[in-house]
Amino acid sequence: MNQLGFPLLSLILWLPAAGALALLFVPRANAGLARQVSLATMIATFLLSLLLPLRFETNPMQMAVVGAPPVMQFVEEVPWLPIVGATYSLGIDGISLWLVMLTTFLGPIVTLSTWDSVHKDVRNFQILLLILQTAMIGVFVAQDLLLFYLFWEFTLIPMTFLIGIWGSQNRIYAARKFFLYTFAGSVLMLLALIALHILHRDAIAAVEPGFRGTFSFSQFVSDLRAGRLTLDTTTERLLFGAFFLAFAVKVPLWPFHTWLPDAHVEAPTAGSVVLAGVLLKLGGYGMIRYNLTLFPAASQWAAPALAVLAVIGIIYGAAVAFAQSDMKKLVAYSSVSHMGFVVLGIFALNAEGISGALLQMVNHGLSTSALFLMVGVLYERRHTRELAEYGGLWKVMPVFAAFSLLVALSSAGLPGLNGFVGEFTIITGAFRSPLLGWIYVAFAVGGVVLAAAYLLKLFRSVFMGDVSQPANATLPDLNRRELTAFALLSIPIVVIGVYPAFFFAGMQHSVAALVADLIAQAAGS
Amino acid sequence: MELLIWLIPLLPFIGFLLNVFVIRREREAGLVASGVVVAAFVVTLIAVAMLAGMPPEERRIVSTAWEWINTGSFRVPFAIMFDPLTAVMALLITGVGALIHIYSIGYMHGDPRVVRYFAYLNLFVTMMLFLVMANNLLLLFLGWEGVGLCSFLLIGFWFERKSAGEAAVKAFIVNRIGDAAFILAMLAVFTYFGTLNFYGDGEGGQIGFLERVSDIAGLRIGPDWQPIFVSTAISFLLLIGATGKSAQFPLFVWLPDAMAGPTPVSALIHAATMVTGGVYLMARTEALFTASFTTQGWVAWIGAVTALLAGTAAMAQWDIKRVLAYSTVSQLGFMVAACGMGAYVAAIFHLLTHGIFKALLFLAAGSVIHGTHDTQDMRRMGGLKDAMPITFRTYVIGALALAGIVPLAGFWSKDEILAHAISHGHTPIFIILFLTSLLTAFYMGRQVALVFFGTQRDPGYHPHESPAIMTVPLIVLAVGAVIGGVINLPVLHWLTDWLEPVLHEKAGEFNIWLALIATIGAVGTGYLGWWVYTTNAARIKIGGKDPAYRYSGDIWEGMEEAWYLDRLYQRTVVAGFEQLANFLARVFDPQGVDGLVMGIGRFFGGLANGVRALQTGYVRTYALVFTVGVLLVLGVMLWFAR
Amino acid sequence: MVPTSYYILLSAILFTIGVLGVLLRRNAIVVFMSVELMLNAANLALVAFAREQLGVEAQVLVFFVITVAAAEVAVGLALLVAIFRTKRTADVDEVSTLKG
Amino acid sequence: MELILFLITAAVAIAGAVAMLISRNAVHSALFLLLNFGAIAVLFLLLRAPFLFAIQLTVYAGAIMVLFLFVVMLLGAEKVEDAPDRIAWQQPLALLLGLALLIVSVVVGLGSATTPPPDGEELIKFSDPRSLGELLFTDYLLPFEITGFILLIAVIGVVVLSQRGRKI
Repeated sequence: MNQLGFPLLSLILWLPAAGALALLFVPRANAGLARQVSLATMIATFLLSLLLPLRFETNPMQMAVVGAPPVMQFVEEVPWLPIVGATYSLGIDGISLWLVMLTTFLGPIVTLSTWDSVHKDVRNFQILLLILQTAMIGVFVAQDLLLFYLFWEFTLIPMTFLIGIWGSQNRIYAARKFFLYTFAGSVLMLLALIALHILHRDAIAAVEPGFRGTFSFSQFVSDLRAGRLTLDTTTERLLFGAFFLAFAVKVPLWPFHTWLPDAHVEAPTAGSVVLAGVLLKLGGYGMIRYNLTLFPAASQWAAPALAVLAVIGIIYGAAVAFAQSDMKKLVAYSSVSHMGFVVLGIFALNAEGISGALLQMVNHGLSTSALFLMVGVLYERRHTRELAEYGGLWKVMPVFAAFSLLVALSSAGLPGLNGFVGEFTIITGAFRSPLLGWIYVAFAVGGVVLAAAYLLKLFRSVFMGDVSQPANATLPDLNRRELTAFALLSIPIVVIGVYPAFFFAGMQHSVAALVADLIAQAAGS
Repeated sequence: MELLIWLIPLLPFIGFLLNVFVIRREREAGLVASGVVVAAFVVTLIAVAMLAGMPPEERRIVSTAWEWINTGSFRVPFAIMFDPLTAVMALLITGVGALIHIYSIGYMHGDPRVVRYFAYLNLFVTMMLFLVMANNLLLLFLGWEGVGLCSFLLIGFWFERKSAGEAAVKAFIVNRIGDAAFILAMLAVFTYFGTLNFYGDGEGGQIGFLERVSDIAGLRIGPDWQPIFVSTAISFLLLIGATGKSAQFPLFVWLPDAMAGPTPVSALIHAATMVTGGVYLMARTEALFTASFTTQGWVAWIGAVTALLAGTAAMAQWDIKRVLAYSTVSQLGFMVAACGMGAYVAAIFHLLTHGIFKALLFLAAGSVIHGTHDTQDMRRMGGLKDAMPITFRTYVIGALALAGIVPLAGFWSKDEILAHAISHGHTPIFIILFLTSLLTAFYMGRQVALVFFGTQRDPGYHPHESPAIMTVPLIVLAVGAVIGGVINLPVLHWLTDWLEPVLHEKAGEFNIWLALIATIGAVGTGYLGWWVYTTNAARIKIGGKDPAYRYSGDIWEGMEEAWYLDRLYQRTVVAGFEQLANFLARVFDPQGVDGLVMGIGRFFGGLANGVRALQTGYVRTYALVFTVGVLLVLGVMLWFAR
Repeated sequence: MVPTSYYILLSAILFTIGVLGVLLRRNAIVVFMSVELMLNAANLALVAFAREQLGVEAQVLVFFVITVAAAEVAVGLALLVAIFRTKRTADVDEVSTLKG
Repeated sequence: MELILFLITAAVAIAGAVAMLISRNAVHSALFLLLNFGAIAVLFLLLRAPFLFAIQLTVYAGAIMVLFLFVVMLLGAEKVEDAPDRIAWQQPLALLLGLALLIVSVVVGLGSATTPPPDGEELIKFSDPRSLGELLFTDYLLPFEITGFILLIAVIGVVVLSQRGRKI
């Protein structure tokens, strides 16, 4: 159903791209104007996207009937490749609503951070950022599998250039590794996509001849539920595995995470913020949207094993983060640990787990972006990321220290801030889920302790102690731009911590529908 | 009435916000901060008065502000409550808190970041009030960790000092370990009771889990070879959480180091309020603890062991604040042991009196430090009784109260715990606790002798009495220490009756013989301690060994290091984790996982090189390969055509 | 009537000899001749089947094969001459400048 | 009777091929190949394809072999293979492959030729060149023209390739 008359989602989707187009006309040398145009587009996209939660039906009329496809809102559908049955169809539901908001919210902040961090070839940098923004929003709103895959691969290109051109020392290696690693993962998904398409087309063509097959996600779901398309267990598990691998590389789940530290260390600040802020969420979103909805039986089967991987990721990420001497690597591994929580939440396969995972993705997006901004601020002033180089900055940069403390604590999961709400709901979900026992939770809670350990180590070595290095003594505190960026980020951090009900209400209906299907499938199979 | 109880935590929070965003000058910060806490104290008094007015069984006001988390079946309201137990705790927090705020104005005068100090102090009081007034475990946990955060900020207030930074981080992480167990306990409670609320919210809402503890009487969880009662599991996890926060046996190492923070902080956080959080938690959820016999045993023994261990350690300390820190750990041991034995009222009573006289001792120590230009090593003090008369007198009163001499508050509360121990047949614990009370008297006598008697060993400073703004709170607290015992005199039992609706306990009868023996013991050992350190005053050198070292040698050394527990943890747990982390970060991740990935890349590279060898350039080899191709195709055709 | 299988057998033998010629001999011209031999073997098999199936089209095909073979030989030999003029040898192994 | 004739020609053809392979002298191998082509032409006759017999003789034996002889004589490349074989493992592997190829092609060939050769009325019509002609100039007119073109291009190619001196 589309509440509004005009195609809002397409507008939000293509506005950044239009901005990129406009930037082409800006003369290359004029960096200032390029930044202004890009910032203006980003802010416009965000303001436009504010319409989404306002007009979003928290409990649409259709009840969560088991077997009905997920109820999409702001739906747009235009035939795109009829011979294959692919349609340009957009739509969001509770699951993707907040992730789209996160993307559009981070947009202006990322552009704001480029003012100081990027000095060479600013115009192209902005163009790449805008294109990346379109690609990311595309992934969340696409309701057609082919369109989804198109945007999914498309996000790689600008990101690889961002790392490859504007990165630091061995950026080429990092960019190449990032591209190949993620691409290899998602090629399997393409295979599964096509297999699903063909299986579906043959199954339906048997009934109604002349059916040319389709890629529309809701059609797949309704046919699967109605039994028109049945996958035997091995095929379903294979398809599940293929989809899962692509998302696991992106999330990054434990064994597939080695590209993340290299990509983060080499990426420019803005690149890191976008990479950590949104790109990691594509994997998580994909798992919930595609793995759980399309292959519920396989999810039930695979959940315990994947939860083990997630828990290893939590502990492993935290431990390795603790041992890092490079700030960016520390924050990168902290993302591995936090996203481990998200995957644990997803594969708890119950309402608390999944909504906790969704909220934790938004939280992680906010707090890790702030952490990377923090590292960026220090890098621009001292051009080094080594912890040993810093000390006693609390006295030199008090405002900066205050924000960093807030962000570090939110990331460590202090109650009252956003991190805790997400993590606690995930742990509750994992504890109550029939598939996972209390042992998973015991280790996950260990992860919470380790999180405090490495984040406080970061905070202590940068801000506490006396000003050992003379260079640190004269560092200027946050300038106006950095201040607004941090302030903008800390508002939702506190708001989600104190009043998450608003966010949970948004995702309530879709998660309930998803969980109902999962239970029905589990009971059925 | 509901509006009123919301005011209690909100007032300090407003003070916090003002200090953070509005106030810049030191004078205003001090006044606003203290004023706000005093106001909170007054409001608490009014609330208590109104509560007293209500009939005993209805003495509970529950007020929900908004729906905090509501996803799926997991509903947690942001709700506070006010019942007799909370009232008593709130009185202690705001009362002692107000005095400490006033004292801080004087103590922290001239510190460059004093505005931020008062902001943290106000935030601490807010969080502590949330902790005691929460109506569900999650909000209690919010206060719990909030208090941990404030202790991190306040211990690390003078972050220039390396020791302060490390102590702050250590405190937070050790607390976090306890909190991890606390989270698990919350999960178990939620799974087996469906709600985290202590009590129903009045309007027929779901009744809290404390009223339905009987539901889980028979349930067992855990592996089938060793099934444990659900109630045991939950209460044991809560116990671990409490040991983390109230610095009991396994997790007490952070408290002595926390003395690196300013002294009023140690008085407020590490004597009166935060560390009592664990005891309050056990008292609040006593229904769970009494339901499982095994955990009660554990609680009692942990308390007793901590008391003894910390008592011995306190005897051998040189730093004036570390003595009091170990003494706090020891007294907390008393309270936890009391909870373990089911004497919750006695525990709360001791908590209150201890809160008063320990805060007094810390503040007096602070004024000693303030007067001697920040010297904390007792070996450099001595003979300060003439220079600082008020501090000396209040200090002695505090010391006597702690030692448990008859008229003073300490005696009554400690005696009640010991009486309960005997009457309920916990003789081994009684012996340990009795022995510890003697040790307590000894080290207080020692401290008084070292600090105030003899001659001033270090001429480097000339001591002066603290200004009025510091001594007035001392006097008020001293009065409190003297008359504190009246709260729950053996005959009157005000506190027992007051807490009856919450803790449902009957008053134990007064054991005269025990009282006599305890007092004689305390006076004796106290005098012994004082006598040893005044006669041997000459032998104490700055930086030298304790005169008692000649008799006991290594034992004394062991006691000073609190039986090397801290070093044990440092070497095993912390160092072990660092090695593991380094191994994973330096070896396993780059070579192992990454190696695997890059390995695949290299493997295909090798394969490609192999194939390249075929390109010899001779036409005939190509022809050869060509023929092989033809053969293969034919072979396949044959294979399928057969 | 001679059964077709005999012809096929014969053409197989001739074809193999042609292949051996290509693989073994180093003289470019002999290699060329072997290729022509292989072509003829193929033609033979083709015609044998044509007779069996009475398919006149096969003959048309053979006709075309022969004409194209002629064109091919012409160009091939021209190449050979050009190479010979520059390298002064007809040995196949000498010509390995395009080494991989 | 026809069988005997077939056997003789087959033997001649194989002998010619083998001799072409073995002979050191390029000219001898060319002549042996000529013999082979003659044998194949006779086989075409046995297979009732007289027109092809004629074409084989005139085009293949006549034109192509003459061209070969001409080029061999021109280049004087009779004695070429004196240097030892450069690639050591070429010889044995080639023989092995040849053998394998033989076996495989024989098996494939025998497998397919199943129906017995027909005779009588259709066979006569089949062997009549008129039917070939009709087909060639009706259905296959276009390929016929194309082959014409190919020949033309071949000629131009040869002329261009044998340019002396002028750089293309």
